[in-house]
Amino acid sequence: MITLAHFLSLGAVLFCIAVAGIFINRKNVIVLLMCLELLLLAVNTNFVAFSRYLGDPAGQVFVFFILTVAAAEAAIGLAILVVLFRNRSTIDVTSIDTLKG
Amino acid sequence: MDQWPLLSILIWLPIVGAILVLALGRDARVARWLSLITTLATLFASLPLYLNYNAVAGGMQFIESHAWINALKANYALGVDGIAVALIVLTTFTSVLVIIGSWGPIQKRVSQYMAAMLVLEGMLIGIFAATDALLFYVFFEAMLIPMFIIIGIWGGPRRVYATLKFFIYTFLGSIFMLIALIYLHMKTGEFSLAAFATAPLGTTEQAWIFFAFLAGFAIKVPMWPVHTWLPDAHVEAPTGGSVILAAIMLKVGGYGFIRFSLPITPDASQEYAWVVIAMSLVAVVYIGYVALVQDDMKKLIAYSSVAHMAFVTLGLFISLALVRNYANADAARLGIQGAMVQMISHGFVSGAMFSCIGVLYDRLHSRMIKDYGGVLNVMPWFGALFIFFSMANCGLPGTSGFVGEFMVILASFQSNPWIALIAAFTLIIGAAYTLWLVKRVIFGEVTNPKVAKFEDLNAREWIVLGSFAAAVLALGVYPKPLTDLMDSSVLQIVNALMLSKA
Amino acid sequence: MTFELICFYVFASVAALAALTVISVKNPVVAALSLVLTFFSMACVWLLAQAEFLAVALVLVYVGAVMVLFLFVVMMLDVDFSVVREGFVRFLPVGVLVAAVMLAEMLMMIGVRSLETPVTEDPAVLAGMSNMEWLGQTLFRDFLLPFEIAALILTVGLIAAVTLTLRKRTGTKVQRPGLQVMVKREDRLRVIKMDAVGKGEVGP
Amino acid sequence: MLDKNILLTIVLAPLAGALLAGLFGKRIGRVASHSVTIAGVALSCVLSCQVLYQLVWGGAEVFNQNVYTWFEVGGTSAHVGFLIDRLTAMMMVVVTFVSLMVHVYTIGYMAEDDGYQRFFSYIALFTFSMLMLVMSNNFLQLFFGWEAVGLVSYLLIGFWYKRPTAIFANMKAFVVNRVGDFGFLLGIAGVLLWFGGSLDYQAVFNHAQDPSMDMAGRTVELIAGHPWHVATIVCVCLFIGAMGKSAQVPLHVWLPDSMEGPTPISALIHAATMVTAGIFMVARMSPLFELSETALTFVLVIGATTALFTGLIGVVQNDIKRVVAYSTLSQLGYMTVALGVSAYSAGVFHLMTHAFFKALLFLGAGSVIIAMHHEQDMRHMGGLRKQMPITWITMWLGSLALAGAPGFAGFFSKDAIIEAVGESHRLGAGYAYFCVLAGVFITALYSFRLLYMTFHGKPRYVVDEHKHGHGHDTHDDHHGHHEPGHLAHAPHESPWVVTLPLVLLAIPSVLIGFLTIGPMLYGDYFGSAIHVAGHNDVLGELAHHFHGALAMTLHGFKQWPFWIALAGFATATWIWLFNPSIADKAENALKPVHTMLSNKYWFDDLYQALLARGGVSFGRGLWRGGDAALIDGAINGSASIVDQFSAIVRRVQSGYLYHYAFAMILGLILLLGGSWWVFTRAAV
Repeated sequence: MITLAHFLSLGAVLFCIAVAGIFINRKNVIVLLMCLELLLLAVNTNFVAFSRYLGDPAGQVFVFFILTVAAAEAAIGLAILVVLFRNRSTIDVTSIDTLKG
Repeated sequence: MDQWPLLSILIWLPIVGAILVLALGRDARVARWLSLITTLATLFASLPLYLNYNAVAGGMQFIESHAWINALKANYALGVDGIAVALIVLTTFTSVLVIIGSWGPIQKRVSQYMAAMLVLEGMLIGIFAATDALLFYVFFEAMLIPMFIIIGIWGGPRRVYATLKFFIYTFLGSIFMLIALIYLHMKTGEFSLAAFATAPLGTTEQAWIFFAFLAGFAIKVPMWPVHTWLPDAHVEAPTGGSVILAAIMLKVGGYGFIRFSLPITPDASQEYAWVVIAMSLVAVVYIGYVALVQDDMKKLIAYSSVAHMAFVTLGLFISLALVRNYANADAARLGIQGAMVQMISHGFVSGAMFSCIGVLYDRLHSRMIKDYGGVLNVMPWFGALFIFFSMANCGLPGTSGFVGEFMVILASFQSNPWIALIAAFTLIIGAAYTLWLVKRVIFGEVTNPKVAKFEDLNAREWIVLGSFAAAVLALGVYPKPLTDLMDSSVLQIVNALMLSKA
Repeated sequence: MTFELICFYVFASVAALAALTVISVKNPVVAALSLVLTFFSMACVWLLAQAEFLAVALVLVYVGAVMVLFLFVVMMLDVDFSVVREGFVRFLPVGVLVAAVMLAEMLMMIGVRSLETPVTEDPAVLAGMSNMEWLGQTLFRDFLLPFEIAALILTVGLIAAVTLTLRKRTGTKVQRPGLQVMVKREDRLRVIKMDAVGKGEVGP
Repeated sequence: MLDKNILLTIVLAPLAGALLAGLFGKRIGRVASHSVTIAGVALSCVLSCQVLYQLVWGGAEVFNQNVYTWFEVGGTSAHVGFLIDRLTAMMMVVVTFVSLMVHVYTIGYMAEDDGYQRFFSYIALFTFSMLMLVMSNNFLQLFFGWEAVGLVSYLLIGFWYKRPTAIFANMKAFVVNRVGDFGFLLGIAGVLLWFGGSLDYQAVFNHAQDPSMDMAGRTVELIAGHPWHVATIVCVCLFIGAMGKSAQVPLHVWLPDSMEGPTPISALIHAATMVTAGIFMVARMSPLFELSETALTFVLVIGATTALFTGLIGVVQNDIKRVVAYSTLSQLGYMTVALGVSAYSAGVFHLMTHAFFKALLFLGAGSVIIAMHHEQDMRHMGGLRKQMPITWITMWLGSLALAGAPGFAGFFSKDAIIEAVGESHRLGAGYAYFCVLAGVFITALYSFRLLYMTFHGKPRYVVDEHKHGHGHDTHDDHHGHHEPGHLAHAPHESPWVVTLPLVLLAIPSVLIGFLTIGPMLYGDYFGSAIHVAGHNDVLGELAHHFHGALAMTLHGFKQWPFWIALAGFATATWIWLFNPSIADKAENALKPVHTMLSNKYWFDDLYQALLARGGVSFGRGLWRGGDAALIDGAINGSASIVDQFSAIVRRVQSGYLYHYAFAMILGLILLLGGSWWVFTRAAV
């Protein structure tokens, strides 16, 4: 039988993979964005699981919203990326340090 | 007239004017004239306040009240008693002169300067008219912003230091006040000052609230030893800013003591009156000596402001001792009246003194005493007015400077002659530092060749200094209209002081 | 071990492996395609949790739209990926360590409370509705305003993305028919009065 | 019945003149300026005489009425009002008459000065202030007049505001006067507190004399365990005010320096009227002073000290105006001594006679100064009697009056004071008696020394005719002598506007004492205006021996003071008329004494070092140490502590996004670990 723990563990695994991805790909914005999507996916999985096990549709509604926001974020993120690349010919985030105090 | 929301008009008219000035004032001339018209309109709007205020009946009049923040039971509640009327008229009067005085000296970002002045005027009137503690607090804090801008943009070379010091100093004090207000709100469930005044409070509570208020208002007054922001702010502020700061903003502190400390925490005020009295007396002597050795004219006048404002706090708190310890209500009224007259008079005198220094500064761009000397040779009329205001500054009878000091000294003698003795020391030290200033700046041979090229007052400066002189003289020769205006309001305060709240 | 559980494990391991690929491969195109696989597998897992609508939406929105966008960008930009992969090895131990510690902690947290969570019936079935209807009732009744706001955010995002990438081109020439039509004689021709004879200057 | 409007006119006419001349002086010109002020003061003078006439012969009641209320707070009210009794009326006449003379005189004296209109404005303003002072019916207005005359005095001493000495002197005068006012104000506050809560003279005096109140016996413990009589406290405080204004030791230092002002105001303000305000005030407050024996003793000792020791300084002065100034100090001491032995009438009487002859002496000195082209050093004068006979004669008359030659005005008043002191049994009366008798000798000595050095002997100046036109067209304060004792022109008699006032003042200087001593001193001229307790009434004792002015004059020849004065006259004649070298020998022989006197007992140096320089360094210490170091140090210190702390914490804010992300993840790990720990414990 699938228990709540299964879903949560899967979410945790995905989340940690995404975090590790952020760490090791700290220069590549595209992969960073992908990792962000993975993080959101992990969170969404938790939402779905809890919604299912608590019988509350609000959780799934939230997933819906998160999907919306994530899609918007991906679109804007990629747009920024394009502008960035156009202006600096690189997508290395470590070189974006104008705001560093 | 009762139909008109006169107080709201007084508060918002300058602010609407400020918006107009900002919107239309791309041309400096338009900005100046528009501001002048606005302040004049406000001044005329404030006259019915004085004329229609029923001084015999006393109490709060011209009351307005609208729901503001329902969740907190905070109201947009306005009302004035005689004391507030006097201060509001002082504000509207001074504002006109400040606008006229800034006509020539301000050439940079004129519309913004004028707008800041107008907003400041509205905020100050709001402070004096608010009968709701939260509304008062909002105006009290909002007032800092235009002043901050005025000093920070049009100020002298060290303006950043001065503004930060000014802002943080005063803000720190008012934070304590806000905490006290929140506590009182928790006790009473509303923000009305009348409710605060009648709320029963234990002695410990009162003590905490009293010191919170003291922190807020003592910095504003400013009392020794939290006065050091004032000389710096004055030195860096443009002339108009200095005038408003000295003439009106300092009065907010004294007004706060009257509106908050005395009615809300009478028992604690009595218990700790000695603290305030001691601070005031130290200020009279200590600040007098410090003023004596200043090389910068503005600093000198700033320090003398501190010494003069010490008489306000002395008068207010000596009357507590008189009411409670000696049951001498007459003398207590004298003390509070003296404090009030001193506030109004100091508004005129210090405003005039700073305007005078502004006149000199416009010509030489220096505030240092040693750069001047022999000004009387080239500017006889200015010299005469300067001497006149100096005499008012050292409390010569016949000028307004005398009235308040006289009343406060008489009142404090009735509580304790030694206090009066120390307070009366101002006669000597005040004369010493003021006349020394006159001697070095006005009298003597012209030593600086630039001074020799000075021209006497122009029409604009004449209007400003002449109006101040008229006010100083009128109040000095015939103070009765002012004392009558405030008398029944003062009586109510004294009567309230007699009742213990604990 | 039921069939469902087997399915779960299969989908879950595919998703996890694909996710690992996403973060570790050199070529971002491969990474993007792996991400598609991850999403797809997760959609299947969601189906197991009877969240049919969301599972379908995930596939449509992500696999269909967002990931295509990713691929587009990746392929369009001429990125030198060897540069951006610098430090991959250097940060690998830290990343793995952090991830491992976090995973361990999370699993412990999950173990504390949720292992014994009793399995309940599908709430949508209990309510006598399909999952989509169950979700739709909530979404359009209780969350109508947030829904509208979300729609607005999407629109803003759309416009923002377009604006950001919009580029004003210089050096292009266009006709302006309106101005052409409005032109008057005076704009083109100026009649100057001058003396019939010059001041004795003769041209070369 | 006196008319309020007339009284208002008396006060306001000079004010109107002052305002016209002051505000529009440049526009209306010199002649118009002096015309309006003189018209104003003359009107006041005539009306004052009429008021005096009405009071003395017209049977008018004492006028006591308020003009308007200044403020009214609770039970305390302050008014502006007039109390006109015979004391006031006499003062009004003296003030307006001397003022009028000085106005006329000024036309000549200030003729070449740029500040002509300003000067007239000031002296008319002074007349207004002084009238407000003497005509007041309450303490507030008294204080107003008190300070207002101080202000005008300040402005007039600094009239030549380019001279460093003048602007130093005027500031000194004002500040020293302020020390007195400090006491005066506290005295007024004391009156309000202890004498019935009113500021009106009449109410206060009624309260003081009310036997049921026993004000003489009432005490207060300002220092626990030391009961002090309230009357003593109040009277000493009030008298400190008088000490400032009437230049009594140790607050006398401003008066000699005030001679920096033009001579007419030395006559008007610093001899005849303003400086006697203190005497007038104490006489006015006689009902209060009578309550306190201690305070009167204090008055007596201060007055006696002033009378003798400041006179001594006068003997060594060489500046003609300073000699007269020190003689003024000394005579003020005499008046104070009279007050101290409860002989208020005698004090006021001397005030009046002194006003005339001292104004005369000052104006005469001024006349000499004009003639000498603003040379004031007597060592460069001599033999002027031939060139300026009117000045010479009037100065002689004035000096005789000052020295107390029998029959002259000063004789009656001074003799009365000396006799009153001799009659008194008050503590300190013995010391005072010695001082006033010794003072008679000193007075004669310096008076005749002045006359001889100025008018007799050989001229000690040189007339350089070739320097003609040099420095003459510049105005007064540029009266630069290239060398002392060298004149551009030969001295000659002054114009009539100068000599006329001299003559007009000489008449009362000679006659006024003879005419008025009877009613004023021994009659009931003052009536209820001056109150003397029965056991203090020394003048009442003396009245038994008084058989008319003529008898007193004749009797005067047989008295000690006459012989002492004669001795002084003889000494002066012997030394300065016949053997001028003796003066130098005496100076060498008595070197320490001479040094002490030349340095004015080092009072100025002491004050300068202790109060002025000490005050400045004290202030600097407070400013640097208190404000800058302590208070701002604490404030800026706390700010810099925050600053330093922030500088450390700031390093965490590297600005790199991945640092923040890392921090977030670390935080997440900690949070997870922490909550796991909490949950497992809770589960157990």
